[in-house]
Amino acid sequence: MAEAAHLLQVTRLQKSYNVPVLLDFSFSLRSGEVHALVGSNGAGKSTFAKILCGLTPADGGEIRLAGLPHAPASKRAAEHAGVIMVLQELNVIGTLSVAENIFLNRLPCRAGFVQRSRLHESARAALARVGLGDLDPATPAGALGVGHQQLVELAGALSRNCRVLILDEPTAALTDPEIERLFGHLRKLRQEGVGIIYVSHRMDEIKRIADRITVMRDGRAVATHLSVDVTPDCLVREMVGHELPERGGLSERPAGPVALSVRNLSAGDQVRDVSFTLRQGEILGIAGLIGSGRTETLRAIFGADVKSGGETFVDGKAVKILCPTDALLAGIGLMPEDRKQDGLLMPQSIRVNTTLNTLVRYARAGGWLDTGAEERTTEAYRQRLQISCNSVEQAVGELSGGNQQKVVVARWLARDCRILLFDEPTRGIDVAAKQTMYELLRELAGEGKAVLVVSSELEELMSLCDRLLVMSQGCISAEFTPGEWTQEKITRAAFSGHLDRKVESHPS
Amino acid sequence: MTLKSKKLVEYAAMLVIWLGLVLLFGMLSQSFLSLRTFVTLANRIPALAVIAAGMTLVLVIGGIDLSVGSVLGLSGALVGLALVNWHLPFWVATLLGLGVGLVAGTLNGLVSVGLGIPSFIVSLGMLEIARGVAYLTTHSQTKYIGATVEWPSAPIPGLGVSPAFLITLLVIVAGQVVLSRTVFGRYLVAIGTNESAVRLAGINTKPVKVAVFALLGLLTGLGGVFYTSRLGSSDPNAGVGLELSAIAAVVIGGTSLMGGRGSVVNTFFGVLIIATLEAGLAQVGASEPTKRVITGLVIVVAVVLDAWRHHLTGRKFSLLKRLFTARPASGTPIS
Amino acid sequence: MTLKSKKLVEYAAMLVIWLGLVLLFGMLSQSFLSLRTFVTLANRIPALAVIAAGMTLVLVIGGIDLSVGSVLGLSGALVGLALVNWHLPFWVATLLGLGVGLVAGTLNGLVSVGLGIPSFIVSLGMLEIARGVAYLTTHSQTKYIGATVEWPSAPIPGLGVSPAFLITLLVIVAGQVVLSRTVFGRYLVAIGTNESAVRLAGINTKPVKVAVFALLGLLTGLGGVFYTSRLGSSDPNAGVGLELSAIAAVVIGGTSLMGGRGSVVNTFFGVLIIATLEAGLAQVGASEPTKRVITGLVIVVAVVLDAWRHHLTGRKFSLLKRLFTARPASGTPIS
Amino acid sequence: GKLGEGGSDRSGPGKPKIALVMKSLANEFFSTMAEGARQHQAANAANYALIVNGIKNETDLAEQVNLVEQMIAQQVNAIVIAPADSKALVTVVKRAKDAGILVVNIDNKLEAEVLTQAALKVPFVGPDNRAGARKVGEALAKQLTPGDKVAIIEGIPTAFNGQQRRLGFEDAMKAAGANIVSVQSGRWEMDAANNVAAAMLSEHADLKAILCANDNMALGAVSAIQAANKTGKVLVVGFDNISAMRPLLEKGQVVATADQHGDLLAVFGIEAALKILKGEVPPADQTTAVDLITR
Ligand SMILES: Nc1ncnc2c1ncn2[C@@H]1O[C@H](COP(=O)(O)OP(=O)(O)OP(=O)(O)O)[C@@H](O)[C@H]1O
Ligand SMILES: Nc1ncnc2c1ncn2[C@@H]1O[C@H](COP(=O)(O)OP(=O)(O)OP(=O)(O)O)[C@@H](O)[C@H]1O
Ligand SMILES: [Mg+2]
Ligand SMILES: [Mg+2]
Repeated sequence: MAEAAHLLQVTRLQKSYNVPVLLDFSFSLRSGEVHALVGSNGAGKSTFAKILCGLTPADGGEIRLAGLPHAPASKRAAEHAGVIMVLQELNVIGTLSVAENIFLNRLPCRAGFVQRSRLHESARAALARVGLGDLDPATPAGALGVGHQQLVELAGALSRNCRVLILDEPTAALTDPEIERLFGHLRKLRQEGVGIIYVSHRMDEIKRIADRITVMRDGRAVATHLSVDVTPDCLVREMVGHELPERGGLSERPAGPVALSVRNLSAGDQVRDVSFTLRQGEILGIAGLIGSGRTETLRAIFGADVKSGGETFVDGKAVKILCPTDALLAGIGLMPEDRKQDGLLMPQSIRVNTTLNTLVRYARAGGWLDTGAEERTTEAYRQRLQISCNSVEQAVGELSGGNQQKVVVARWLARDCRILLFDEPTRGIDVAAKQTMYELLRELAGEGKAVLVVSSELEELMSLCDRLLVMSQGCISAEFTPGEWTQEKITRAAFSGHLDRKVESHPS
Repeated sequence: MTLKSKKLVEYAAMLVIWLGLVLLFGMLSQSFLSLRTFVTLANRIPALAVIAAGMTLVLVIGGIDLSVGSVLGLSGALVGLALVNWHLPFWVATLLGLGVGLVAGTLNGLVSVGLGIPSFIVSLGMLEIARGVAYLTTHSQTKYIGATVEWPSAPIPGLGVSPAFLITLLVIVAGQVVLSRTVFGRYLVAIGTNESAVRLAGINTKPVKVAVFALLGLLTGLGGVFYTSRLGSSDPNAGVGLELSAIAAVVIGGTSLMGGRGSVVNTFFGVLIIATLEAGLAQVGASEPTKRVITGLVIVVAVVLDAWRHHLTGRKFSLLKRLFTARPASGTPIS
Repeated sequence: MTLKSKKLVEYAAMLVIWLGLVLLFGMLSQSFLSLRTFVTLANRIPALAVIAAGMTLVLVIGGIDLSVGSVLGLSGALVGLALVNWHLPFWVATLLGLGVGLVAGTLNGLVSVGLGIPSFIVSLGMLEIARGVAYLTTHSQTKYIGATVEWPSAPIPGLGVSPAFLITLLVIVAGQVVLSRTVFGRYLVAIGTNESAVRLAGINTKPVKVAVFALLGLLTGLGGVFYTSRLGSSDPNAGVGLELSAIAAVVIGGTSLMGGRGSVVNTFFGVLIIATLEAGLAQVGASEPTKRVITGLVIVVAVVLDAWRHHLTGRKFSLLKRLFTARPASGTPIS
Repeated sequence: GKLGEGGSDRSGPGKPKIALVMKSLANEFFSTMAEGARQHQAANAANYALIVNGIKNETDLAEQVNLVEQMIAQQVNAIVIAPADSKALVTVVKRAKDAGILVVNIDNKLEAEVLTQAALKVPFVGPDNRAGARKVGEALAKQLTPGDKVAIIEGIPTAFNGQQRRLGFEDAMKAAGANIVSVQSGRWEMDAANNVAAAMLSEHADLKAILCANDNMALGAVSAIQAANKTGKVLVVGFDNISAMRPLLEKGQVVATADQHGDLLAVFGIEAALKILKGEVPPADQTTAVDLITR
């Protein structure tokens, strides 16, 4: 291909953090194309993206942007050159308003004073682009859920003029309607000649949006395909480097007695009168749009948020859960969705993070810790969940996003609760590891544990769950059993509360 | 709107706590509830108030400055030297006092930000150094200055309060406006909340942080001038322990030591509470031990009341929200 | 292994900084480099060292305790009262001193954790209250106690150092072990890093936090006993300003005020540096202003050196690592 | 060495090393004292070497104890000490004595009772604070009539010299028949005294005089009186005679203060130490003069 046709040309890029992360990585991007980047967790996708946008320097190799060398010293320099990126990890400033977050480095001002009305006007426009038109731009960003924060970050990036747009797992916390809206916008940008690098683990959406797909493995580009030429299975094979084992079909598990029963649970504005039961040996899924209150429901059950009403029964007995410790005593565990805020101790090692809530098991007399035993357990989970790291002593903050997620999962698997609530357990996890996760969840259910999974990926829920609840506007709007459900029915149920509400709140 | 009214509720709550304290002392001493007391109070607080205003900004970015007491002493010492020994005019002396504060603050900022070491340590070093220099320049001598320096703290006839107090009010209002309305102020809040996110947004946080320390230095210099002017003397020992009072005032006003949250107006109420407590206890003639115990209790109780109020309005607000609007009002940030 | 050796490198770095200071004074004053000096040094640090050890743990969880100076004063006052006025045996007096420290610390913890208000404010309140109570109980008078109380601070014949110093070493080692090897210590670091994550992991953080404050209180009580024993008298003014020295020692030792990171052994080196500085300057007979300025500079320089060393070993380690092993040491956390 | 006694086991040159250990050098009184001592040493450089030290904070007894121990480690021949506390320093003085070091007590007298308890004898050179304060109080009393309301601002309540001055003031006021309506601590500080004085003025509208235990606090009181528009109506006395008092005495804003001759105090102590080192009989305790200073 002619050199000039390429907006971005990367040759033999090198980068290493103690160990090599990028090895002779070559890549090209044309203007007006969506070029997807796939690879297992830790393959080096985010690292490449970070080099492009000036967050970390490369050790060797060359990048040319429209024919000119591109080696930005800072994110600001990259933005000047027209390279805009949405990071994989959320970087929202909780105490600032949504509007301030979107326009943080270009606040409209006169003589140093922020022009609030102009700011809010532009923010509203930017928010409308990602479907958050109703959101008050003055809302503190910290009050939003992960999904909304992700949308706010997207709104910020999409409101800029750019030549290259890099999206690093933008949809990991989004549900289908938001993804559709995002894709609509990306198609528009593509027509305007913007080159888009799109990192994701969701093969279906990659097939839909990407023109070309590059597969990364261990810091190298192993193949680049036209999107129409490949099947997801083939991509996965290339990512992993070998054939994936045949995945086990839905094995029938006998549903046991009711393990958890929630009646008329209410909490804050987001959870209204939620009732459901969960049986031993069952995997129950909850679907819903962002902001439908799924996270808040789990948090309320777990005692992480204050309940305003409702009762919880474990094994038929009423339990009072005022804080997470109560929940744990009752045998309930919650894997939170926001790994950075609520899950991980970033500067601490994988070992410390994994054993955090099982620590007493490793204590000998006097609370003395047996670090050797800790290490062995952690190592076992590392292998089981395919956490790619240098050693279990590596700081979690140095891991790739997906691997961080696996550490949180490992912690809860180690805890061995009888009732497990998973909030977006596969957020950012690669395809192969997802399969492993599903196996693990099925195994847990097989052992007679009660498993509740909240996910934004409908397909995941449909392939995993024995039963499915749909939430909308804080209420449970439908319940499905396998065979009953279709994508369309679920989506309609997810929107149901919205339709009613629209009529209520906009009488005019 | 909601945001604004929420802020007003916060101010009102602090005001109520302060009024409670005033009433308490009013009951204990008949002569406390007099115009005199309030005028004395108004003329007493400028030095602490301007420093606490600057300290608010420093705490908002998650920094700390322990050197304010010493720098106030140094600034006052220089003013005294300039007026008494070098016979310079008042405004030159004032500029010198402000200048030395600015230099000390800028140094604090440059060293801690530039070398990446905690501001706690840098300003602790500056605490010792500034005090040492103040002793050196004055030979540890108190200097009586007299009328030349007294007018900024003397009540304006017909008004009752002093020019220094008016300047203080100006500083407080300006500080609050800067914090909540300017780009600089928003950056401060952002840096205090999540500095790495701000850096990721492509903003160079270093100059912003240095500027905050410099600003506090300047205000500390101003505090030194006010202090000297109120006492009519310059005292190289001035301000010993002031850092704790200033930080306490800020924290009583609800600013977090962890950064990311703060209000200059509430800091002013914090200063008022501390000053009223001191004045009231002296008026009642409490013994030193009693004074200590009561001061300790009141500080804690004031903050407990404030926390409790937060809790209450938090609830009420979520009620209001449900009743009147579909849009969620600003909830408390996830801490 | 790598972790352990990294820790040893850190200790060695602090040791080198301290030795540098010792050599410096050795060059300035001939009689400084004598056994006597080191013995004197060893016997002067116990009170500060045990308190700083406890303070390390409090800072690790992101808290602070400003009341240590006053509580030390109160503990000493009680020991004096018990021995002189109530004629109780030494061990009962010691238990009283420890007990009042424990109570004060527990109160700090309970109020700040229970009511959710910053430990800065609660302990500031306690600072005033404990001092007030110390004045009240002693009628603001020092009491001479004499030999009954002196033995813990008197050198053990043939050994040179005092029992208090040996206990201090024990406390330091125990503190480090608790911090890095026990469930409790792990919780402390975790809480200081990300409390909400720990809470969501189902761990009740409140008792852990209260326990840390209580432990510091207990160690402060012990510090009060040491202080009293060293003076041979009880002094209700004991420990004024000690909180700053203690926190400074901890921060010089590399513990972050923001929590999540700390080392008791390095705190001990921080204490040594501060004490050596004071001793050396006194030996040289520096004038007061000079002392101040030099103290300030050395504090800053020590921390700068430490930061610089971090930087260097970070690099060197990554080099060593590359050369010899596939396993990396835990790198610097992403802040 | 020059000295027969102890000279052989002392390191350094032959002339004796004398350590002056004082209270806070941040206080003008003590910095004057240190200056006096340094000048004396400069004039007698052949006879002795001098190390001057003071503590940072007047109440920090532990620091003063540390200083003394440091001087013991330094193996000086004599320590001239102005103790920050009259009881708590006895222990370390005993340690110095046990190490064979001569100790001379200046300024603030170690308590006799405690000294006997510790079986120690320490020569003392210094003023009588109580008598000095009484003199100042008597000078003030000349302008008062019996029944007049007066207030006292004392130093840090734990300080011995502060307690002595307060007693002296009280002696004089009682003798004059004045009515002491309030005694509060100004912690030796100008600003704290200013706050206390302002409160006293507003609480007792007919207050006639404020007696301050040091001059810094007197300065604070003067500015409080001025702020209350009562200049001339409320009299002030101080103690220490720092240089800033001069203009105020001249203007009559301060009635009287006391001069303890800080610069000579240390010199007397050093001279006493030198004499004893030479083997002369220790003199009995010397009380130095406290002069009343008025306009
Ligand atoms: N700051 C760092 N220090 C050390 N190692 C790092 C650092 N950042 C990334 N790495 C390592 O680089 C490798 C690649 O990480 P990267 O984030 O690029 O992966 P990724 O392909 O984006 O994975 P994911 O799909 O999980 O997001 C990982 O093994 C990670 O541990
Ligand atoms: N109408 C709304 N306007 C603004 N914010 C909203 C609205 N509805 C919900 N939110 C915010 O979204 C969050 C609610 O979602 P929650 O996290 O419980 O749901 P979720 O279904 O798990 O969605 P997510 O995928 O975002 O986690 C709340 O924190 C709330 O502040
Ligand atoms: Mg990634
Ligand atoms: Mg969610």
